[in-house]
Amino acid sequence: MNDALLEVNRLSVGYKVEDGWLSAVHDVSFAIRKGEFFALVGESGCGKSTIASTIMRLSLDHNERLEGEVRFEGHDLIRATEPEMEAIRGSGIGMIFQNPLDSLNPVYTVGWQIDEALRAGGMDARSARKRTVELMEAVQIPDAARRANAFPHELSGGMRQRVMIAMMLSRSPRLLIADEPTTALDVTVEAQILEIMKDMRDRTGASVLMITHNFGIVAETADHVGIMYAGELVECGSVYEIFARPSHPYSFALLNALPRRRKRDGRIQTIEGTVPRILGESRGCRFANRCPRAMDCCRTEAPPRRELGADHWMRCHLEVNA
Amino acid sequence: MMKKTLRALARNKNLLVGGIMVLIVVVMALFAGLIAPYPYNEAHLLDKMKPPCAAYPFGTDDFGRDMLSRVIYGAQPALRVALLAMIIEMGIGITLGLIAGYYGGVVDHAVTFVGDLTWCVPPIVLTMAVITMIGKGLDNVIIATALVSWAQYTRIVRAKTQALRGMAFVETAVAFNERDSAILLRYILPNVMPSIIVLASLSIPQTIMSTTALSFLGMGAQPPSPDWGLALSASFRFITTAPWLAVFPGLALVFTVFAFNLFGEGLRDMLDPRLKV
Amino acid sequence: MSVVIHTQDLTKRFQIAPGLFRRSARYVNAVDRVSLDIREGEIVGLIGESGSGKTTLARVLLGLTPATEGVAQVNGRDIVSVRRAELRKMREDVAVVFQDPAANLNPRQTVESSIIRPLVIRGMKKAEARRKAAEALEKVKLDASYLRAYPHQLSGGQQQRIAIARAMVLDPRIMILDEPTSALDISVQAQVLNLLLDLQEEYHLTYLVITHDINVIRYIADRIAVMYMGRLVEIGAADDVLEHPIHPYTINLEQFVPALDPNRRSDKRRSALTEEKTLASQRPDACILCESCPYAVDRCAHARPELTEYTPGHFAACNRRVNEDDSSK
Amino acid sequence: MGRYCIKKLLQGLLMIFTVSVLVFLMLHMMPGDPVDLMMDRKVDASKKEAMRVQYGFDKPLPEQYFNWLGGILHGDFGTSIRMRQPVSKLFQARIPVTLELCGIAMLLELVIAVPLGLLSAYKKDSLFDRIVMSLSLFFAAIPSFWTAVMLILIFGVTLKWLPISGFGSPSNYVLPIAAMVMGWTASSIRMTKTEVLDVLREKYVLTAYAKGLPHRSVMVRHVLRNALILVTVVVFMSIPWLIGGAVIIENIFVIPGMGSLLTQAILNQDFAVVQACVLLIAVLTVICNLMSDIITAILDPRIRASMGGGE
Repeated sequence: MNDALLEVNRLSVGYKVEDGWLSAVHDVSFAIRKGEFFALVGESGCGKSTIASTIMRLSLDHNERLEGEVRFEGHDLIRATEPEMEAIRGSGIGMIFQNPLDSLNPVYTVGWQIDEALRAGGMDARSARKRTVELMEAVQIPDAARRANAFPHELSGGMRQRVMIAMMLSRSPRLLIADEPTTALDVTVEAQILEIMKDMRDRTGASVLMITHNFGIVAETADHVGIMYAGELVECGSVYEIFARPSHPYSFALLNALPRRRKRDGRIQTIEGTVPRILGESRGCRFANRCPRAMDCCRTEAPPRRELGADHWMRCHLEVNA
Repeated sequence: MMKKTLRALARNKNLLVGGIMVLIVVVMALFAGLIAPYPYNEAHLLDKMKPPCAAYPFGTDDFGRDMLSRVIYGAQPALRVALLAMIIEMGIGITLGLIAGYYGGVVDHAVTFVGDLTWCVPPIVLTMAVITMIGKGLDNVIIATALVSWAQYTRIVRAKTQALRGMAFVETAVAFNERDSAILLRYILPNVMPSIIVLASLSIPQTIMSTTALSFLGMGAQPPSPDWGLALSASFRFITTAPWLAVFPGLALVFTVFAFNLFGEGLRDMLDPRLKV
Repeated sequence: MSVVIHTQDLTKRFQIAPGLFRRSARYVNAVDRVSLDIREGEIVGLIGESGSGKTTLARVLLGLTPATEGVAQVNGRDIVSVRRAELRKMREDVAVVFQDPAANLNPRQTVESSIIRPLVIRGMKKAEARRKAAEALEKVKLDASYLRAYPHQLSGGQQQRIAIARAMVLDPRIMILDEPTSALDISVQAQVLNLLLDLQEEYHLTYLVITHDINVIRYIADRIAVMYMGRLVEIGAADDVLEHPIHPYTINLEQFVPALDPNRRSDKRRSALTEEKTLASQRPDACILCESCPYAVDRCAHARPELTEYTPGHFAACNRRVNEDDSSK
Repeated sequence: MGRYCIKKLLQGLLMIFTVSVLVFLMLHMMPGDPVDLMMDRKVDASKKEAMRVQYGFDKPLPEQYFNWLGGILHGDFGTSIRMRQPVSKLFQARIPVTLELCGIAMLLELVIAVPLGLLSAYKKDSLFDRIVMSLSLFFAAIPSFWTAVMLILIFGVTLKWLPISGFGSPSNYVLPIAAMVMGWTASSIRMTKTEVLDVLREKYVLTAYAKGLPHRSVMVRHVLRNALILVTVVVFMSIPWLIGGAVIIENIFVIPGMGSLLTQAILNQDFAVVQACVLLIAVLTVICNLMSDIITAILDPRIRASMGGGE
């Protein structure tokens, strides 16, 4: 894995809560190659957003516990100092968030906010504005020179998200993290935003880490997919493999719960039960209480990693059938 | 359930300490007759202007009245004012807030305008203006304070009501034929209540401070009431000779205000964690 | 099959810019002359993007907001020329479930008091109402222990089931479901959708399901109505609308929905037919798409297209008959 | 922006107009004859009738109101019956005193409260924060009149460092201003901290970090800049309270300002003075609110958009 841009190794994140340590992410490992579009999918509370903010070291709470390592171009971000992180954020890794209205400062024009990122990279004010307009044009904002002087509330949701992308691309990061970037947007706008992100990946060769709960977005954009459940990465593989051969019982159930058919073709599957809330150390497989194929060992022993093919693996006690 | 409440209480030190302090003030007011060594207006003519000593721990005033007893009895007017003013303010403020927030339109504009009127003169000045019209005295101070301060309840109740009116559970209730009065009382009011409680607990100390100030200026409680503000005002001319007369009623006042402030902060942390400071 | 919801040129107008005088105020039609019939026992999916007026239409049908003009009848009762008593009667046949599970229930009421409240309003005895509440909970596959819980103690899926139970308790004939699963996780969404389908079949209910999610619509709807900027642009049997869309907007919309299959990924560059528009740009005498539509003809700019039947039961409001070749993607 | 200012100005004028009507009606809403209320002793009927004509009480109310208002607009606030002087003359001497007091107090409050509130929010849960928060909670509980009494007791009576009453030399200012500022500064510190903490939780602060800004730029350009909007509101909102505080403080320290004038007038039922004082203070408060609204609008483009009307 020499061409890995980002390597997450045995990452665990715990939060201090009233009654102990809440295990938000547990023993997660994956890697993102240069130029790859990697999607991390899962239902709410599975820890996918925690991974994103941990990579950026953007947690503002001081009640968290980090274990493992996150290597970005060889540097371990978990052990990086704040000034080191400042050097990596923006120019090494950029990040866009779910709600583009909250994510932009309401009192500055959008152009100013992109300028600011450029100036932080050492550009002077005049060339920064020129570059800002170019960037805004690159994300297909019509009439960019004029829109640069608009305040965030004067733009539509889709335009705001484009501004966010332009801002985060301004210093040509090698990795762009997108945390549910289109959840608040309409489908047509969503498609356009995704198109812009793919286009940007093709042009700049940057990698993308997409955090989402929407399998439509995964199918549309991702090269590689990781499926998370209750803080653990349960299956990981190429997008074609995952959709064609979902092997972990959770992935399998989840993909069959998608409303892909019509009602006259029969009911879609459901997953009964609820996600456990895990405090402290957990033993066994976290999906065991809902798994239709659970065995005794699932409740006591951590599931081993099973290789399912090139670049496709899962964490499960089930034997791999050929 | 009980255990959980206790644990929450143990974590929320403001609420616990503030609560105990408030309780002390309430006990002082309710059982003043049992706790105080003397009746508050019993004059010991031979013991005028005694500094604090064993017989009179807080000293005596120019009539020879025991200051400790007067300070304890002083909790009564303070709490009475705070409570009555609060009840009147809430009655006016919540009713208008619910109506303005729920119905909107002209009613809303009118209520908001009248509310804004009460903000455009400093509360103490406005209270004084009202007192000019209705006369001096503690009861009039209560009425004047309430007439001046109801708008803070209206403001918060109105805003919350507006937000709740559009919530799915309220709309659903309208869709299954719930009547307006039931919507306001069963759906909206209970959800506004936490904010009202927090506001009340934070406005009680303000009321106590401003009413004692009015008594201090001679517009509120009249002699021989044991009111702390009045006591401070009466003792002011003896400040060089008998400073204890000014110290103890003031301390009692500060203790009470501090108690309610602390308690209110604690309540706010518990009911509205977002505002935690 | 009898028609249970009937609207004819139903319009809801809102004021957007306050004017000092009535004349200078500006208005938009959030619902713009919508004519729609929903028959007993069918599931109609109403699809549209934000600002399409789909939720406003639902609110008008529920009597939560008065219509400006046009006809709207529910079970034959007129709700536009409102008489309060009439409205109250109409509401007894219609139940509603909104999107946000947490907001659907009064946080200060137990599940039981939430469910029995509609019955108590109708004058049912408390004891009998309680019995019916327990039954309703059974219908949504929750056990009776949840009756004493408060909403915040429940998961999103459970909250939504209870909202459905409360809707079911009055034995309604019609249910209006406004984005009933949009806020739920995939696995929970599946549970709720299946539950809704089971209930519909068992009690022969009529559903109007409002959503922006084509996948959900495809799964549950018998007929699909498409709204855009306040207007109903296409309506027809689900298969017709999905397989052979007629209106350019529908075609465009379906192109943009991500396929749940990486092999059907559309790698070709797609141009947007619709920039994000606000209702303020509405023009009364033109097609709403006239500026961006690739099929636009001269008429489109000065004649508002009316709903026309293309194939039996499949209507669209377009000035130009689109070729079958163009529409099949 | 222009439309927004005009709208706010009109609202303010309507407010002042309503207050003036209410202040005018004060005298007439009281039970009894206004002439009786205005005189300190009983006068005979014919003299009363003469006074009724002299003060215009025989005219219809609206006419009386406009005469009164017209007088005020020309600087004629009526005559103080107790002090037998034109109210405007009393004002001339007293307004500067109160303005001076309040101005210095506000400046001090700003200089102390805003930095302390910011630091407390920034260093949340540190020792510094805990000390500042405990002290401010304590000081917020002390009514200004008792602070004044205690300051007099300590610095005036016991230590004899400072004069306890009168007005004129700079040393006369120290105690009154200290008494005025303490309680309000304490509350303002807490309010400032709450506002800054709110901003720190905003998503755009994360964005600012994510685009690679150094910590200091994030704090100055995104946190401070946005907290400033809310702090402005806090500061302007405290002006009416400072004026209210001045009323009490002026009485204790025997300072010849508006506050002591008002108190005396109320205790003596000197209506012309009460009316003029209340009206003047109301106008001042409305102006403060107006300025606060305009400054917030300058600082926050969202307000300009939402209140300006139109798209």
